[in-house]
Amino acid sequence: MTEPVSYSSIVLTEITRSFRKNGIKACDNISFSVKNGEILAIMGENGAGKSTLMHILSGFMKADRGSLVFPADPDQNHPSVGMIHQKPILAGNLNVWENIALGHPQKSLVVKPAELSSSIRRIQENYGLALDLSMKGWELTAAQIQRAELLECLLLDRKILIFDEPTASLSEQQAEELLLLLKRLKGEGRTILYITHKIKEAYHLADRIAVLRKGKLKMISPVGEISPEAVSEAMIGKGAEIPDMIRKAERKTFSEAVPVLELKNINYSHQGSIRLKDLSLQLHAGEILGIAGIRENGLACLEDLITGAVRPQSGKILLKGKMIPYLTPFRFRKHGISYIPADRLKRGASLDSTLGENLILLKRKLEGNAGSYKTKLIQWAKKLISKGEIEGQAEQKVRTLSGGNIQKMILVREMHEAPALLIISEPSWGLDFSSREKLHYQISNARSRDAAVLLLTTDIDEILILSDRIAVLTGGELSETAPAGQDWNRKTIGERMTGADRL
Amino acid sequence: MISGILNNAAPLLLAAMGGLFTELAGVLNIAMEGMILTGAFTAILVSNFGGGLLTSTLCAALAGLLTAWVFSLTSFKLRGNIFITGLGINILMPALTASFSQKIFGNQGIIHPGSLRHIPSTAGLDLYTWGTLACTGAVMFILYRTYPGLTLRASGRQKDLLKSKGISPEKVQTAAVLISGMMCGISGAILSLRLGAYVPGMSAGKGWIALVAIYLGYKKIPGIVAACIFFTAAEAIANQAQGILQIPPSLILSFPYFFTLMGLGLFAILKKRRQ
Amino acid sequence: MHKKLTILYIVSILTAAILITGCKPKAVAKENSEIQLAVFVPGVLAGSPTYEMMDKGVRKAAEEKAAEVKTVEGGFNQAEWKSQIMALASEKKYDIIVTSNPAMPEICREVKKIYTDQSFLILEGSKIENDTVSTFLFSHLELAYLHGYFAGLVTRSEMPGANSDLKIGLIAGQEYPEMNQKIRPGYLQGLQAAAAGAEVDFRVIGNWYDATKASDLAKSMFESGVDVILTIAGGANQGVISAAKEAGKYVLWYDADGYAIEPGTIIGSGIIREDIAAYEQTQLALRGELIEGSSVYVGVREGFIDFLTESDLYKSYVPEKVRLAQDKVIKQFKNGQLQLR
Amino acid sequence: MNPSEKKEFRLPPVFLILLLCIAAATGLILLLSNDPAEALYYFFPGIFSNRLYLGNFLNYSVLLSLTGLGIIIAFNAGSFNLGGEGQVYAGAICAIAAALKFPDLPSGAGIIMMTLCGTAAGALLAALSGIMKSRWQVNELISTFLLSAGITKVIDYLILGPLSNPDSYLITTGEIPLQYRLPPIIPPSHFNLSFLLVFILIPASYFYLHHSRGGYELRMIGYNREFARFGGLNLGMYDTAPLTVSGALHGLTGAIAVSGTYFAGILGFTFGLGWNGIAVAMIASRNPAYLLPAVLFFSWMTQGARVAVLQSDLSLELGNIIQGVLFLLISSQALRGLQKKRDPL
Repeated sequence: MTEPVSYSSIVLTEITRSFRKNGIKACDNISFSVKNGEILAIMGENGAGKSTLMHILSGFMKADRGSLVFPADPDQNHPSVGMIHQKPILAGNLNVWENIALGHPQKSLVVKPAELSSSIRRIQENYGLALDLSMKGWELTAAQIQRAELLECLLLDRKILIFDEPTASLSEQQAEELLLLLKRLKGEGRTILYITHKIKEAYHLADRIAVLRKGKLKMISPVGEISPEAVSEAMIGKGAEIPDMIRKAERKTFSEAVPVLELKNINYSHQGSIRLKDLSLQLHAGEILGIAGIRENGLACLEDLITGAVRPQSGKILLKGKMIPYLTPFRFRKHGISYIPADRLKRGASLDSTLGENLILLKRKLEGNAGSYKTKLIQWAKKLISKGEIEGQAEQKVRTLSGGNIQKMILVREMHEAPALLIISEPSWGLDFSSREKLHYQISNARSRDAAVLLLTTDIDEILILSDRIAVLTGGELSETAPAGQDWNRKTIGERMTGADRL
Repeated sequence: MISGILNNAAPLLLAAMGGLFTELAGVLNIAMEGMILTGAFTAILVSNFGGGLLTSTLCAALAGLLTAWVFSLTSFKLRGNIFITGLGINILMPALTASFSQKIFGNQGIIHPGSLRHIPSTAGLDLYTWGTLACTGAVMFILYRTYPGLTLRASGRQKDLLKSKGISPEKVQTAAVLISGMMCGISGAILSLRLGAYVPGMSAGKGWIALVAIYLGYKKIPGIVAACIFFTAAEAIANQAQGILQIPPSLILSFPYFFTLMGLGLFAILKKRRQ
Repeated sequence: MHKKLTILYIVSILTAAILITGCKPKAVAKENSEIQLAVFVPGVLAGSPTYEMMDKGVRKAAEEKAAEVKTVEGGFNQAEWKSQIMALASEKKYDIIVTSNPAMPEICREVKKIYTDQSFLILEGSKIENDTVSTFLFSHLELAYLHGYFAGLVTRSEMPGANSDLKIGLIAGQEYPEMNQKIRPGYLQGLQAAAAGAEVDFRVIGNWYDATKASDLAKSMFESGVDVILTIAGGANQGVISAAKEAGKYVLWYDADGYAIEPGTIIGSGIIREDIAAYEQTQLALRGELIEGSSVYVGVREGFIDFLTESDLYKSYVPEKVRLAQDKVIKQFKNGQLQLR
Repeated sequence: MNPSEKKEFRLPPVFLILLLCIAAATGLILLLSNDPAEALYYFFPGIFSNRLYLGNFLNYSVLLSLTGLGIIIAFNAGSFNLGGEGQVYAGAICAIAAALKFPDLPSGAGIIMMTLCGTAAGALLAALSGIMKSRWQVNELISTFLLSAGITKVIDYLILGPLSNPDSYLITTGEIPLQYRLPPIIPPSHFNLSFLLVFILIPASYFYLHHSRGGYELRMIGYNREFARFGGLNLGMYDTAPLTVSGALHGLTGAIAVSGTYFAGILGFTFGLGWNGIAVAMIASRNPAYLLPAVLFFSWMTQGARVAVLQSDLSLELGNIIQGVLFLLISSQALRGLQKKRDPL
């Protein structure tokens, strides 16, 4: 692993970084180098230390120990590294070009909007990155934010680009476009570090694959010299088997009884633009209805609508046949509905409260005779912590938990009481193989217990694995609902989703 | 009448512009009151020792800056609670100026230099009002058309964003506090130089009202300008009303606050309706 | 969590204990032979000529008898005054507490109920039956009358700042009993005597320091036809002066020589001789001749209240006709023809 | 410093900051006073030197505890009550108005009536802001402040006009009947039985916030509004209720300030209780459990300054300088050496 330094664009030597709070080493003695103009896929489960390593590379964090050298760059000041974050960071009150300008090298104090916009536009045309520059940050979807970050990196002509799971929030079509773009960027001589869970993507794209596990570099090898099995073994460890991706769970025929959730002719528009058009759907007990779509194309809006965060201009929402004239999150929860939001950190968790307090949210009335509410709360939390296999203490602040554990926490909270209706949005965002497997198992289990499950996702595989019936949402319009099976496959869903993808 | 209101709104607007910097940086700046008073005192002090308008104003800005520096030091470097340190500045500065005044003039109260300095004016608006208007334009330009301005507007409460761009949020906040200190200092100078005297407590809640104006204007410059003018106009009307209406004068004093509150409420209701 | 708490509590208590025991009480009680006086200023000394005069008077008398004086400023919050006086009395080392404000007698009487040995001398205070504190009262009615009369003369005059409207102004920091019961009526009465049918525009700032607001109020009054304003607004007086100067109008200064503050703008000034009162009464007290519960009520005739007409500035800015008329009414007070109590 | 060292340093830092504040005050006194020994004596142990000072210190602590508690409760629900001043004042004036209107009730009934009226007045004022917040998303920071500033002027008017006592030269209302006054425990100070309220309300609030379901829900909203909202909590209620309780506690403070300390409404007599309440709430890190020590320390410093101003050569300004410097230092996390922190605003 010791290439001549002159060919390398990054050389890492014994990079170590531990977290003060728990003393766990997120990066443990990692050494490798990246060649000029190569795509290196960096793989690993949640909490393997990928993000920390990338933060160190981009200069966002400092390593406790070890050295980081950019041979091509005399300043050594991370200037040539650009990062496209997984959790997008962007100022909501600024519009796109202002956000891009933020990172611009500041030769002068004064911003020249015309000049800047025209150079951004040039890059847009060059790389085919369509984006309305005058949109405000808060209006952007995850995919658009990603595009904005990429534009910024290209404008600055970053030679080293780091992508942190860029396809996680993209549709199939968008993802493919992105991968093509990456190849083109490579062709221009840029070095690309690509973090991903998806083995397929890594093989499709990368020259080499590096695998991290528990902060250590497990392997780094050219793609041609290693089998996918070996990669996954390096990621998950020996002995663990990769379960069959597509679980052929028993598909029930749902009853013709009153639907648990019914939407009738919903119309919703926001600031003049129509977001949902004449949308109707029925969801019965014991089935999983998968709605595939792109977040910005109505999926996020549908999520808000069903949970009562926004109100439709017209149409009816019925729960168990009963009309709810004025749905709010409060009333929505009162009907005992479980909800796993796409936005886990804001809607799904309170980072500054304890794990116990987060777990108790839906179960505020606690039974048990002895002790105060707090002791009961801790007892209860302990039960759920062990049930959900969360690594954490009841009185630990959630902020100190890893992303995977926060996810587990939300899951066990929402699922343990066998809800009659479960709304899940983007369930496997940021999950590694095994967690994703477990989650899918839990969801199908919930169905077996006669829960009605509404699955909103951009992940076509997920839809195909889980759903009994499938519909596709594009441009605010919902397609016919059809049973999973022959009618729907990757191709048909993908086409549906992207056919209307005008962004 | 209108030029009078504009003139009166100038110190408030200037303080609010300064406060906008801190507010955008996510700092609740309640120390503005103390900074204004410090500026007012310094301006008269310098003026008393022969300083011209410009010198006095600049020294007031400097004094505001110093006050702001103490405020930022205790709030950021020592990581004090911004509310308590702000109150601390508001208690400390009037007392300090009084002690200074005692040392210099042997008098803790009103400082009244021999001659009033004439403040040139055109079209009914004096130099300071024009200055404030120019400054408002400049702030608009800085915030929307310069890189530091963009950074400031982006910072808000998202510290991660700045960190990812390699900017220290603390530095941004400190800079914002220092700028607000300077502007509050000048705001104080306007108050005292126009009057030709320093009166203890003469800021009379302007720092607070500036803060209210920032919120009332939804942290947007046109909104803040409108809020400042609205409040000043309400006060002017109340002043006039004392001479006309048969309502007890003490009661009229409450009107500007209630008018402003009603304005705030109506605006919020309209906004909600529109959604 | 709880452990931390307990320790916190213990720490606070311990710290307190250490300081109580560790800090030795200094020689608090001074030699008893020396006479100790306390001057309590209900407000602040600086910028308040009447309180300065009181302090000066007491100190002058004390110097002659080698007594020691401690001056305490109480600040503007009236609600604190009682506990401050109580605190002074509780030290039991002051032979007499001198203070000045119409509100002080009732406060001191309350305190006297607890600290019965404490003597009080209150300037500007009115007596009640079977009083326990000594009071000394100036006639604000007379002073306000003189101001009102003078203002009436000015508004009727041909002076450059005077207009045809028979309208004069009064600006107060706040409304307070003395203002509503003595100064306003006296001012109006004086005005009517000089210019029958004229009216008073009365406005309130709401505090004693917002000079900018005072200036705005004054401007608004000048615009509505007022040509002379009596201002009783503490620090905010500055605002009235600056507005008047700008508008070329006039200001009356209430209870201390104010001509030099802004020549040509301040054209009339009254005075209350608190220094003389404080000096004489303190002398009495030091000689042991101040009788508990004694009271004095004085006005122009006794020489404790005056409208200052000897100043060169007064003479140069006020036309002779006005001065003569004003002298006449002052003389009437001095020889007892007129008396308002 | 390595992590383990820091942990050992967890407890003493609070002690350190107190010592540091005391040291700063001592330093300033040495610098500013001509007779530092005397000034120091009055500033620190001075309040224990006589019954009056001690009683005043305790009495002020009682009032401050209640307003501080009000701030803490609202703050835990994510509401910042900046209108404490007006709420205390309103509570006080309503208590007085009630007492003057019905002067002939028996002692107990009268005191209860005054207390209820005061509490209701404060609660009503804050509830208004709460309703505006929950219905129209009007920022409570501003609405409480504006409402308080406005109502203060109205009350000033009431004291000057309709409620004024024509027999007094103070700007004051009439005095409340004798039987409505809480008897002092440490005469001649006004320290009275209302201190029991502190020993009931602080533990009760602590228990409520940290050991009950309602308190749990309330804190969740303070921590993360969105999370609480989608967890099915009734935000409307929690935007209104905690603010209302906060206002009620301020109103209560006003009422007992009248029945226990002032007996009449002198213009601006409750000034400072609101602001200082916020300060102690911040020092106590918004936890009722830390409130009492915070209040005692704060009250000791402020009352000490007052005694020192009265009895030594420290002037009003010097007292304020010392107090201002204490404010600048007292909440410093860096000086406390605590690593953990969360932005309060």
